[in-house]
Amino acid sequence: MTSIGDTIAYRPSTGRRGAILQRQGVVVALLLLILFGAVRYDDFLGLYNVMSVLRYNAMFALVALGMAFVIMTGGIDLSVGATAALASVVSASLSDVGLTAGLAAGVAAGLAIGLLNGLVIAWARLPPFVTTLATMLAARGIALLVAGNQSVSVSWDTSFTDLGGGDFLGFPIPAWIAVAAYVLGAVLLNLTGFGRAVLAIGDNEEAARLMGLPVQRVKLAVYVLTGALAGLAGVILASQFGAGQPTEGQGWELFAIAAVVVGGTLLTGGMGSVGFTLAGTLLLGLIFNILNFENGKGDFTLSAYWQSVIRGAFLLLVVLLQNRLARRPS
Amino acid sequence: DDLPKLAEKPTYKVGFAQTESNNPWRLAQTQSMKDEAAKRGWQLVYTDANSSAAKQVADVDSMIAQHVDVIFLSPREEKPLIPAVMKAKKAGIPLFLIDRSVDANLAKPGRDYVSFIGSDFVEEGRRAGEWLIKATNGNAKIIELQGTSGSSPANDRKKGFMEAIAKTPGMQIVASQDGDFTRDKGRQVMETLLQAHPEATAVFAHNDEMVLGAITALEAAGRHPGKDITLVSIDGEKDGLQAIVDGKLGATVECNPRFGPGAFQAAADYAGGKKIPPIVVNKDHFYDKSNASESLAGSY
Amino acid sequence: MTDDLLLSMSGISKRYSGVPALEEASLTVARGEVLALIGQNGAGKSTLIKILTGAVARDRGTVQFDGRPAAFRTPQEAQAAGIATIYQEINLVPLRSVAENIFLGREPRRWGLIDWRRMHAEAEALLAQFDVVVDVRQPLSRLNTATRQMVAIARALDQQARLVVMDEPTSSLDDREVAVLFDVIRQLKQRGIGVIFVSHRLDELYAVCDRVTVMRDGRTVADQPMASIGKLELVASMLGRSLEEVKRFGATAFEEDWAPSATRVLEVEGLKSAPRVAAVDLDVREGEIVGLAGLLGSGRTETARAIFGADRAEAGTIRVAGEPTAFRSARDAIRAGIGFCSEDRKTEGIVPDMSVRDNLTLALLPQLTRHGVVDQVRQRQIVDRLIQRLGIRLASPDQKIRELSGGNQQKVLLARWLCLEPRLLILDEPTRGIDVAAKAEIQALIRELAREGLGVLMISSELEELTEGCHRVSVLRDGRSVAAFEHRAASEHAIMSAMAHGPAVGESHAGA
Amino acid sequence: MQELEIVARHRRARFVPPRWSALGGTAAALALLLVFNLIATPHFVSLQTLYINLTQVTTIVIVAVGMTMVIATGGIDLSVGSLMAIAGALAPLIFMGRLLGVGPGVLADALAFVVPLLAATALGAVNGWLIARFRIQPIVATLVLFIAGRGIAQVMTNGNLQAFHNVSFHALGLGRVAGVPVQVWLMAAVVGSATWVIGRTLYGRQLLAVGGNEAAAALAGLPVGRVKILVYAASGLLAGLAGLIVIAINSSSDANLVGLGMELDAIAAVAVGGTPLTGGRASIVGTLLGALIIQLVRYTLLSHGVPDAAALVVKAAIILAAVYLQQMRRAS
Ligand SMILES: Nc1ncnc2c1ncn2[C@@H]1O[C@H](COP(=O)(O)OP(=O)(O)OP(=O)(O)O)[C@@H](O)[C@H]1O
Ligand SMILES: Nc1ncnc2c1ncn2[C@@H]1O[C@H](COP(=O)(O)OP(=O)(O)OP(=O)(O)O)[C@@H](O)[C@H]1O
Ligand SMILES: [Mg+2]
Ligand SMILES: [Mg+2]
Repeated sequence: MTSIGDTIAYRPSTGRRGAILQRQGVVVALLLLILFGAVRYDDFLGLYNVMSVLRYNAMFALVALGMAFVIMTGGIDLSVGATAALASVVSASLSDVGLTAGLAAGVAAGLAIGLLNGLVIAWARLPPFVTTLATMLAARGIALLVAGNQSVSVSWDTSFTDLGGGDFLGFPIPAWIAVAAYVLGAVLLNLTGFGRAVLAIGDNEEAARLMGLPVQRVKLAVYVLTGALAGLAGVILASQFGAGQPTEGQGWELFAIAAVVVGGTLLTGGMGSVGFTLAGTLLLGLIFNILNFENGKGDFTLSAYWQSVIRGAFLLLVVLLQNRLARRPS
Repeated sequence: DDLPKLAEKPTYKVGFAQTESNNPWRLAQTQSMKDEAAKRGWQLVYTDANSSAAKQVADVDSMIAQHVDVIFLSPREEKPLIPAVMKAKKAGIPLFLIDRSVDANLAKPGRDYVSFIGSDFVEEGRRAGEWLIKATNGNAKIIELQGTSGSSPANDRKKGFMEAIAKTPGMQIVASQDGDFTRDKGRQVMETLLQAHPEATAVFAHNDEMVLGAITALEAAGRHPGKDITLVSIDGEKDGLQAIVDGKLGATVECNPRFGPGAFQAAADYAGGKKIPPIVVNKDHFYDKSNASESLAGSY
Repeated sequence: MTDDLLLSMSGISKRYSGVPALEEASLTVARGEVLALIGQNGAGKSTLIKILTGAVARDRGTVQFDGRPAAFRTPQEAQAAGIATIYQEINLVPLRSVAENIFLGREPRRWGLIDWRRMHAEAEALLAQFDVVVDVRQPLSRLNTATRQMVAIARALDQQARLVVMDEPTSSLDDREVAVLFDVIRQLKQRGIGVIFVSHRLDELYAVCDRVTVMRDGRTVADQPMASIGKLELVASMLGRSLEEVKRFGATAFEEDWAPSATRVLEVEGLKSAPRVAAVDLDVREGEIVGLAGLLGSGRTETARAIFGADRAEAGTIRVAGEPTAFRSARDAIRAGIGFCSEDRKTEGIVPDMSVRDNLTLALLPQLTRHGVVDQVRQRQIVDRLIQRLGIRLASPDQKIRELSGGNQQKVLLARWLCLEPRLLILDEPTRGIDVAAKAEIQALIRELAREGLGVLMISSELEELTEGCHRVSVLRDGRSVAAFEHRAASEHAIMSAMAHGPAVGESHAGA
Repeated sequence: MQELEIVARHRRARFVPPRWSALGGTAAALALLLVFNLIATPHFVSLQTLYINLTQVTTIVIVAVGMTMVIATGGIDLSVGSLMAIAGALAPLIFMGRLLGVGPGVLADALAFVVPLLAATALGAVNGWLIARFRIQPIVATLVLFIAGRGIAQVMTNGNLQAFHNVSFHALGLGRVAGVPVQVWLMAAVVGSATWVIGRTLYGRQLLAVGGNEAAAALAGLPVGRVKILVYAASGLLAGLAGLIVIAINSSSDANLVGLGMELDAIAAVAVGGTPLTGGRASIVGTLLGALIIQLVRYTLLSHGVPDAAALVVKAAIILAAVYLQQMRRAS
């Protein structure tokens, strides 16, 4: 996606100040949306709704976290949704052995796809967009083959389903997992050499290489990480819904890309934030919830079609809002 | 039993969790639910899962959060929707499954949800198979156009059809490919399969849309559907019946989408304390040239 | 010397898609020695360096470093072995902070995690050693080219290396910064560290270098003590010409003089364009070359961009041929007869994958087009004519421009504007990073064009180029016009002091 | 000047490879597939096989040509499938008289061709405008219409499948001229004119310059914004045309399905055809070959009864292999 230049851009269109404002844009939008929901719908901030929204969106948060890292290196990963589907199938097939086996198998499946992506992109130097487009097809195909074209039941006798359906300290376990992943992700990005290398590579890959950074290894690691996170999301998918679903996960990649961009990460790489990616995910995820509540209000019924139109318009609105904020003279 | 109760009220707030809205059948189903709600003056909370089982569970969650009285769920898949059924039960909301069911080993009608109202996909496939055996005197080289890989109607219709033809050795499937339940894909797949298997004498499509695509492909290849090749499919939509009237399609098994009246009545009866049978199988028609033209007007 | 040998490269060959870039090149550096590596554009200097550091794979040849055979496969390995490199194009990451750019890959840590506070403090201290005072938390992209170059130097020198390689570190530095750099090089020398120093400014080599290696067409053609060879001999050796041939033209090609006409093509008064241009007054007459001098970051480039309409002018008047103008885009300026050659050839000049032919006619194309279709016959004629006129050396006009040497790329860009027959040409650092021969050609060309009536506004950081080549020199400081000198009325010294101590107040060094 | 001639150093003339050699890998892959089919696929050698493949690939080629130009400017267009749906939904609404109130007839048919194309072009231009004016990343800007566009088409038709019998559209979908399907002529015309635009016209050069170095193009006075808006408009127009063809073949328009997943097919064709996703270069013929490869792979797998799931894996492998070969050729 990004061109690999080896000189300094004259003046990057978004400086750091711009990016920070952009990111604040997402928080402002998120708060406004929550406020809107709270005022308009009775049970919107009810415990049940909050918990189920968090439980459901944890999967997307994990996928978006991986996507954020990939995008920060200037890459992209279109295979995350299919990878999650594959992982859900694999982990479901092994769920009768137990949670650990299912979890390990699912994450390993994601890791394998990530490894393939990383090797092809970092060593064979194929463009990420095409590479992950291909592995998206491949992962989907493998998932369908492994699953025999239908959903694979998980075992309800082991603790496997606790991972997706259980609570810990009154808070959904998938949400705990997502929170932990984001904390680790933020530490990784901001407090380790690896994180800095990720940003440097996205900023100017050739320069990063000449500065002596292990570019290929970092890129490999980022795709592996993304694959593993998608795998984890797949395990949660299987565990939460009680089945490995080879056809699930379509469009997750675009959702994740949108969430990452809305979270203020530069699509060309080199600048990004872990925390605001979470805000971006919640922002986009809440839209579905809000639309369901709107239909429940009964003033009028929004068909699935109108929902698409509204979601598109909303995305445009948020992106334009960011644009205004980023351009506002100081 | 431990099924949630439903109090008698003049009006209810009911949820209808639709799977997707990308084919005429689903549209007709949604319309029927909406019409019935309007007729009874009940408030309908309508959600659309956009072909995602996971989202459908989240949709049911948001209905529970909104304290609906009854949930009608048209589950996208058998297994992944189990959590939705269980959550509704736990929240004390009676739930009816319509048109597709969930895994009977994990959730039972009359115990975990009130009842399943719908068609039997396996039976549909079987009826199509039986008709084809008769129409071809037990001798056919069949091209099968399957529904979307992994979807339960595709799996079940295939299963029923295979069961039906298993006992007749002359019935032979020469090619079987995914046509994605769509007219365009059905046409393209048919075009290609016809090149590779010009010897085919019959087509079994998992739905009418694909068979209509196949007819276009056959005609473009100079074949005469209905004369030198026998076609059978499932759904009974208007264009399908028209094709029967035109003599191109042999027969189609109805899969009626008009669930509204039956489903709402079941809920009303349930509130009134009537015993609801755990499985209510729709009476599906069978259309061939004997009855297609008279049914055309009332089809969807 | 042999026992002191730090690095020896021999028999190095490298081909790019079958075309040789290096053929049996060799090079040695002793401990505590500063080696000058020179050659024309495209001679293979940078390639040799990249092979040394593992940034590029060699086809053949051996490398001995510190007495042991070395085969670095990545810059990382070379760095670990004790080779620090400042590459030719500033290779830093612009969106990251200054401190990160210095410490990337070896960040100070505490408990395994980056210790930001220490990193910032150390970065500040390190830059202070180079007389650079900036906020190290800000992104590198906020700094001007010179300061970025100093950051790159600081990064390399902080690595405790045994060999420091500098590929044209001074091309964007002014004299003061060069002096600082040379001080540092002398210190390195004392500590027994070897240095490879590449530059096209031959004069400065004598100040620090012990020995010189000359490359031509991918081969090493000379290797001598610096003191034993004169400048003309160096040039002769670089070009592969006899001394007599070289003597026939001077160091710069600006010699005779002529009087410009009285008609003004450009008048600028009180130009203001945030954030760097505050109040600039300028004028250029037909047939006149006006130089624009100033320290790095004094706002010369931004002034040029504002005149050309590439940036917005907030205040002031710009008149072109007497007409007040307010260009809103480069298109407007081009229509009014102005051309602008940017200082950054690579990111703002060439379209790398396009042919020389299309690059050259990029701005002219609309005039070569009838009903939307490019008249290829006319295009060919014009391109051929200019290639000949400017002496651009290439295999074919259909070649991609990125395959050309820097000097020839620059000539193509000049040709891009000349074919429009402009009345005013703004040249921002037209000879930066260009070898002596190409530089002389370009300077002669500028002069010839001016004599034919073209007005030229030339930005340059080389005072010699300004004092010898311009009719007048206008000096900027902190975005303000602070002085103007008639031709040869002022010495380089006078201009320099105006650049540094003009009437404007405040310390201006080091950009941000 | 004369003195300077002395220092003129003539570089070794270098062999400049002809442009088509970059297509060698793609062409070889296609040839390999053909040979395989000649040997292994029954009934492969027939005019019918040729026409089936050509008609099936038509819409991908038409959309991919637009995509090639968009990618050449360094962008990407995810909205093509949705624009196909919108055009496909509009046409029957118009000739069946539900929109614009024109009764069935020649005028209605003409409008049914023109209006959807205009609408798709205009929406494409909006994409370009968002990208040029607000500097929104192309992938995000076109994601908006990717999501909303299909919704718009569905809202227009209420999601209903519109079946129709229309002579003009029937001709577009299934008619033949000189024995060759009309759509194939259309495809040839699109490929031909795009090749001409890229190779011969001012706009073609400007397109490549903007993709090759936007800052340089702007400083050379090129109308960068206009170039971008135009290219997305062109992509929209071609997507609209493809949408009309799809509904014409099927004699029905289904807003839910027309063009679904087309963006990925088109991008894959462009990539396999050797146009780099980084911009600055465009190979229309390469894209045609790339699309033909993908089509022939699909045909081969289908006629050999390979199940859909396995076909996905094979398709992935072919895409990777083809792009890898391209890369190798370029590097060597
Ligand atoms: N990546 C590349 N691909 C193809 N050719 C290249 C590449 N890099 C360098 N070359 C060619 O190799 C030759 C040597 O280039 P090199 O950059 O080493 O020259 P140099 O001596 O550093 O010149 P300069 O003084 O302009 O920096 C040139 O002909 C150049 O065009
Ligand atoms: N505060 C800043 N914000 C953004 N960019 C800056 C800033 N300061 C300097 N620069 C960059 O530094 C470069 C030089 O600045 P400027 O054009 O004002 O000075 P100049 O006299 O032309 O110096 P130079 O010789 O480096 O071109 C420009 O490319 C500019 O983008
Ligand atoms: Mg060099
Ligand atoms: Mg400058």
